[in-house]
Amino acid sequence: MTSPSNAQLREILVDMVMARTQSGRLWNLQRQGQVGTVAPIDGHEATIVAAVHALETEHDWVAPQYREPLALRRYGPEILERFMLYSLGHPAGGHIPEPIRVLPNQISLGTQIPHAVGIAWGMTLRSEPGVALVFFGDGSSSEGDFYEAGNLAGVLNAPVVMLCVNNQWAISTPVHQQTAAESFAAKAAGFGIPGIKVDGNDAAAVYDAVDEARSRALAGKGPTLVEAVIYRLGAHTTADDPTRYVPPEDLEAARRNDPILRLRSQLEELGLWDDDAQAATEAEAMDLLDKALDAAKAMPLSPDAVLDHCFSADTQRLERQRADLLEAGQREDR
Amino acid sequence: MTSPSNAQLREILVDMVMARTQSGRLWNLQRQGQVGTVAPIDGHEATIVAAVHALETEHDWVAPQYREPLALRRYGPEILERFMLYSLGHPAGGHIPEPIRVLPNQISLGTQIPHAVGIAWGMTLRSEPGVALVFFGDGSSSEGDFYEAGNLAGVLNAPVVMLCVNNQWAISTPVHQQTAAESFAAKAAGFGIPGIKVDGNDAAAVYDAVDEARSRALAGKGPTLVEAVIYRLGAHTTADDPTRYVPPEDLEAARRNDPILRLRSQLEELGLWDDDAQAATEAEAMDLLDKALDAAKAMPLSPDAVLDHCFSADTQRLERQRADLLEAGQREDR
Amino acid sequence: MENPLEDVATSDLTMLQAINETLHAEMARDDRVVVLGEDVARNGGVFRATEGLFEKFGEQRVVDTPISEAVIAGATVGLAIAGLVPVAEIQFLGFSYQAMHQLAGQVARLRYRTQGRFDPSITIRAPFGGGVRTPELHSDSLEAQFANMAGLKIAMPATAADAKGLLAASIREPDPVLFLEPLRGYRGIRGDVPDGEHLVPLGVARTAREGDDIVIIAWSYQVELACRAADTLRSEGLSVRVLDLRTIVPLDIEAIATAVSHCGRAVVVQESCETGGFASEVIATISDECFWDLEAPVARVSGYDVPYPVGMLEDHYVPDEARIIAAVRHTLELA
Amino acid sequence: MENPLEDVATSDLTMLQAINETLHAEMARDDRVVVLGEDVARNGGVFRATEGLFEKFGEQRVVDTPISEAVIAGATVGLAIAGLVPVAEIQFLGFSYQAMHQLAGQVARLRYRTQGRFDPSITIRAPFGGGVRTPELHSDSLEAQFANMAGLKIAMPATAADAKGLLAASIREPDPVLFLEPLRGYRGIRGDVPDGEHLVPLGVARTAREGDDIVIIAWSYQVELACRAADTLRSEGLSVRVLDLRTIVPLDIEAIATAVSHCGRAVVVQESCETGGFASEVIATISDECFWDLEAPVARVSGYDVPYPVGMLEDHYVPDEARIIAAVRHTLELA
Ligand SMILES: Cc1ncc(C[n+]2csc(CCOP(=O)(O)OP(=O)(O)O)c2C)c(N)n1
Ligand SMILES: Cc1ncc(C[n+]2csc(CCOP(=O)(O)OP(=O)(O)O)c2C)c(N)n1
Ligand SMILES: [Mg+2]
Ligand SMILES: [Mg+2]
Repeated sequence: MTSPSNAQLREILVDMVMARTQSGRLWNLQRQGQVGTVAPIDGHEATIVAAVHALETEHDWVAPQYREPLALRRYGPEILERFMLYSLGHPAGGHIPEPIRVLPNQISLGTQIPHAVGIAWGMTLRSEPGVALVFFGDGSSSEGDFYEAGNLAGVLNAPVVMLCVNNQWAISTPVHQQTAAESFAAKAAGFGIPGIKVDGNDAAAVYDAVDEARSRALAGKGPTLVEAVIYRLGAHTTADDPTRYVPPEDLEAARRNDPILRLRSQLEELGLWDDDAQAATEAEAMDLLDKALDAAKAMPLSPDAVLDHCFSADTQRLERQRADLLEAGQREDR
Repeated sequence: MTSPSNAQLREILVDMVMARTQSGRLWNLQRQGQVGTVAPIDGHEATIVAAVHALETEHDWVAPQYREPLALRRYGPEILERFMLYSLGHPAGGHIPEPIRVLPNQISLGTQIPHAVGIAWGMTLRSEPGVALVFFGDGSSSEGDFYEAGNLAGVLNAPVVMLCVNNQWAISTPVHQQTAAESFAAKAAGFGIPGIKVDGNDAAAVYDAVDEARSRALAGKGPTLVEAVIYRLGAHTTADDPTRYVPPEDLEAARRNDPILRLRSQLEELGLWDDDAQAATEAEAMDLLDKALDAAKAMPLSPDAVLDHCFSADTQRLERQRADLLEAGQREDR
Repeated sequence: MENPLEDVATSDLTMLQAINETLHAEMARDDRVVVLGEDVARNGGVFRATEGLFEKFGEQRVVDTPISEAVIAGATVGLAIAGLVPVAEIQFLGFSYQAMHQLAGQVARLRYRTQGRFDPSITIRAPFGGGVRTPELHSDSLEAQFANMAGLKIAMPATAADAKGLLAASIREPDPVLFLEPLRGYRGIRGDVPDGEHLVPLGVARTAREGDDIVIIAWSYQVELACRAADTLRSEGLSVRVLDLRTIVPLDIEAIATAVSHCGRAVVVQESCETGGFASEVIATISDECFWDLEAPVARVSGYDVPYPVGMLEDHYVPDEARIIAAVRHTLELA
Repeated sequence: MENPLEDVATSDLTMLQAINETLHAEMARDDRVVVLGEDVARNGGVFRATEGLFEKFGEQRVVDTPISEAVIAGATVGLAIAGLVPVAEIQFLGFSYQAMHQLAGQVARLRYRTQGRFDPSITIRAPFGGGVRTPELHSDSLEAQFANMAGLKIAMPATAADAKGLLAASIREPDPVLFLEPLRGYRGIRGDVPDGEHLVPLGVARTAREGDDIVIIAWSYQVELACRAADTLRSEGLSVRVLDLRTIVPLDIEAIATAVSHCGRAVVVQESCETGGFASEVIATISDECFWDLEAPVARVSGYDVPYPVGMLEDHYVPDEARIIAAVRHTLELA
């Protein structure tokens, strides 16, 4: 097991600050009607960024839920570019280009966990030296897919890291109504695999846990379930009003434990971060986001793109529908 | 916790012997083409019978998988009568009459577990003093329904007893390919409920475990997962050829541990059982089965019964279909 | 059975308000009614359909479940067996796929399997339908798939009054009902809703517009679009009838036959993809019942045969007034 | 693309043998092909469809899974992403309900969601269909439900040769294919199967019987019944065409239109319940394509609108030759 170096921790903080800055900007853009629903990242940065920094991007796959994209910068600038397309509702937002080993957002909760197990299994069949890391929420852990996938991963000894991002809430449902289990890590016993619970606001701890899980997986020792305990600092999404259900005192306490403040002060003490670094990173984040958004807005889209990529080639029915659709367009143009 | 008295153990043995005898007879009847697929009970008798003897039939519900019916005699002779109808493929086989608190067989693996949780939950809402006992196999435990139901039961603290009948096989799949978990009882940790592993060939141990789980549930302490470890002594069903996959030496060892032999010798030592008792019980079992089968065969059935009980009353479409069906019947009669 | 709205006191409500009020009324009326689902209690549902129920009826009868659609549906079976009247919410119809084995295999078959021993008095509510730029699987129209699962009734109201009348009837119905609520209708459809008791029987279609030249057959939000199209065409002198199916199971075959026989021409509108959509069933039914009265083929206006698309493509996918009008004109022009 | 059977060496095989041989051949041909499912390895499948694969290709490529249909389907998505070509078995189609969220929401949408980044080269095999007295949910014909889930192709062979040709094509296809095997056909259908490479393209219907008076449109085992009916009626001097759809998605619309336009009359046979069955889609398609050529309404012969029934009632539910013949006669008699 290797702990992250200070240089790595600094890279992690950069990505964390970028993610939070961009998430806040997107929130505002949503309010202005410029992008679709946004799921803010506040509070999740250390867990997602540090986990991904423990991976080898060339070999390791990431299967996100939906809150992660802004924190997956390490996999390349294309992630942000595609996420802006996604946020606009452009179909190309789902196409993360080769050879980037990141799946697009998953809306159907828990369904990406079997995919990750399948990828991990497939990599062993092809003797590829990688793992699949799958993110899912405390809420998603209640879906049958989580359990079926964890159980299969255990039986197959698949090189998968199952990372439960326990932000204490699933929309309005608190963890104690999600499960009576002692922890989400405790669910690993049902799969016969190790379960580790870490402080998800501690970037180094998350890095270590994922790094260890990854090493185990690569050594042929199978899957690990990691629970990262954090707190959702924002709303569930732009469509949600958390004041209806989040106790203000809990939120206050959680804010004092903000993962960014924590890593910042640690790096500030080491002289690796300061207000200028913060401001510069925020400015760059805004700039990157605006550029990506502009590029996304400039991406062309023809109406009949709605019919593309359903199948590898149009069926007779799709040919007829394409003709219909183009005709309807012409009617409107008239 | 109350252990079963000797008198109770004797009643349990009677039901066990009846079940095995009738199961063997049904197997032969299937071979003669008289009844449909049969799932033999051999090896499961102690677990099922003893579990049911720990219940109060007036209040407690039983949700079986499909191997149990012959061992549910304690709930009344109607169970056998209906099971004969079921074995013939008569629709009335699914109708276990009021007020018997037993659900019909469930073919879709694991789906009865959520039902049992719903029943248990419903009983608490209605302040009824009962529990729901649900049987399911080691194989069925891999379905999402098992986990989702167990997790919900934990959250709701529902008075349900989840009894995993671990007979080591799911058709041809051995338990180590079903899960890497240390045991099926270990899966209880994922639900935050107690998990107990018992020797399912030991009727008293099963009785005690279910009795304890039931008491806990009635005391408002919530669900329990009980794993009863046994061995499937017969084929999966009449459609299966276990010689393709069951190691003969394992089967031999399991036969030496036959739950009926075990309880018999215990009761024989106490002077409560002998060859005559055995022969008389077997004879009665055969007699009951034959009578129930004859009654089932005499049960009338009209062709358009196929349309009954889909809805509480025929829809316009069903009215048309009923007319069609009767017309088709008339064509054939001509 | 249906109250003519003229004779009763009414309130102007959105469809969402009508649903919420009906849930309140039915829970007050029958204490066996329990509401369960994701975020239905303290949060009052992500669309506020269950708002206030938790405060009024308490945590025993209004229950937030874990995110487990299969066990939400599966538990309703057990609750019904135990004598309760469950009203479950699937947060979006697209996530009923997670519960399909319980819905199709269990909820729909409890009565048949037990030959009437148990009444599956189960209502499953779910929002669905497009036009509001939701993420994937939130908009999908899956009614045709459910219609092929014998044993389920399927209510798809198009007005606020019907939302009340059909929901009350669904909850009181001894058969399981899938009650589908159009997302665009929650706030986008409003109208007079009878105060007090109001029941609309399942299986009785409604004539939303009178007309003689052609009939548009629709259900749920598409009735709204069909009415707009009919009104537009009326101003051009065309007499367009609109038939609102209200429930697709039971299907009011007689109402369809009467309308189509009268008009001789028909258009069916649905939001689902074309292949295997419920419009096909309507067309097959028309062919069975009144082929000889048809003066032209029945047109279908549908989504296309692709998954429900992302936001920027939605408007090219979802049938709109223009496409309906084009189909009506086309059908009227045919020899 | 299709070999005329006269020119090639053939063997007389049951449909089951054809499927088993094809799995052997495709696994030998492409080492990316992996087989997964319940009891597919050492047991060779509960019907022996995968017999011998485990022995020949080993435990890496032929894998018994836990009883978890959702993850069987879900893992195929991951395997395909990782560059494998998964061929999964769902032990009975009725248990695909447990996997519906993965099949409809994931397998079917991987290409669309990723706009072509990944090829979902996934084949899901499942036996289904009645007539063999199976327990509940083993017989259900769910093809219409899948046909409404855009993104899935659906192959339903009716002959042993097509079982081979369509299965080989399905496995090599870059789109996901649901490959449905009729239980009654496993041993009940046999015939000449070309030795060696034999591919039948997805989306091309087959004329199983030539004829001019009327066409019976069917798929899977119902083609067998339709052919028997056609042969019986031929002996009475009627010329009955039989069109075997082979795949319902893609649907060979042109072949349907040609056959119906030629004959002017048609009967569609399906085993699923009537409402929302795929026959409705065929009828709607006929209405779209050749309404003016129709001389009578297209008849449907279907199961009824109830869950697939228990053994003693099965024969009253499943369409048989007599019901098909009656529908043909009736349709021919109509003015
Ligand atoms: C299968 C499914 N059910 C329900 C939903 C609706 N839904 C969207 S997000 C959400 C809560 C998820 O909670 P969690 O997994 O903890 O993730 P978080 O939002 O907290 O990051 C729900 C219920 C969904 N998207 N998919
Ligand atoms: C959902 C579902 N998947 C698959 C099957 C097919 N099947 C019938 S029995 C069985 C094995 C069940 O094993 P287990 O639960 O251990 O019960 P046992 O037969 O050993 O008593 C399988 C796979 C089914 N009936 N239902
Ligand atoms: Mg959460
Ligand atoms: Mg077993």
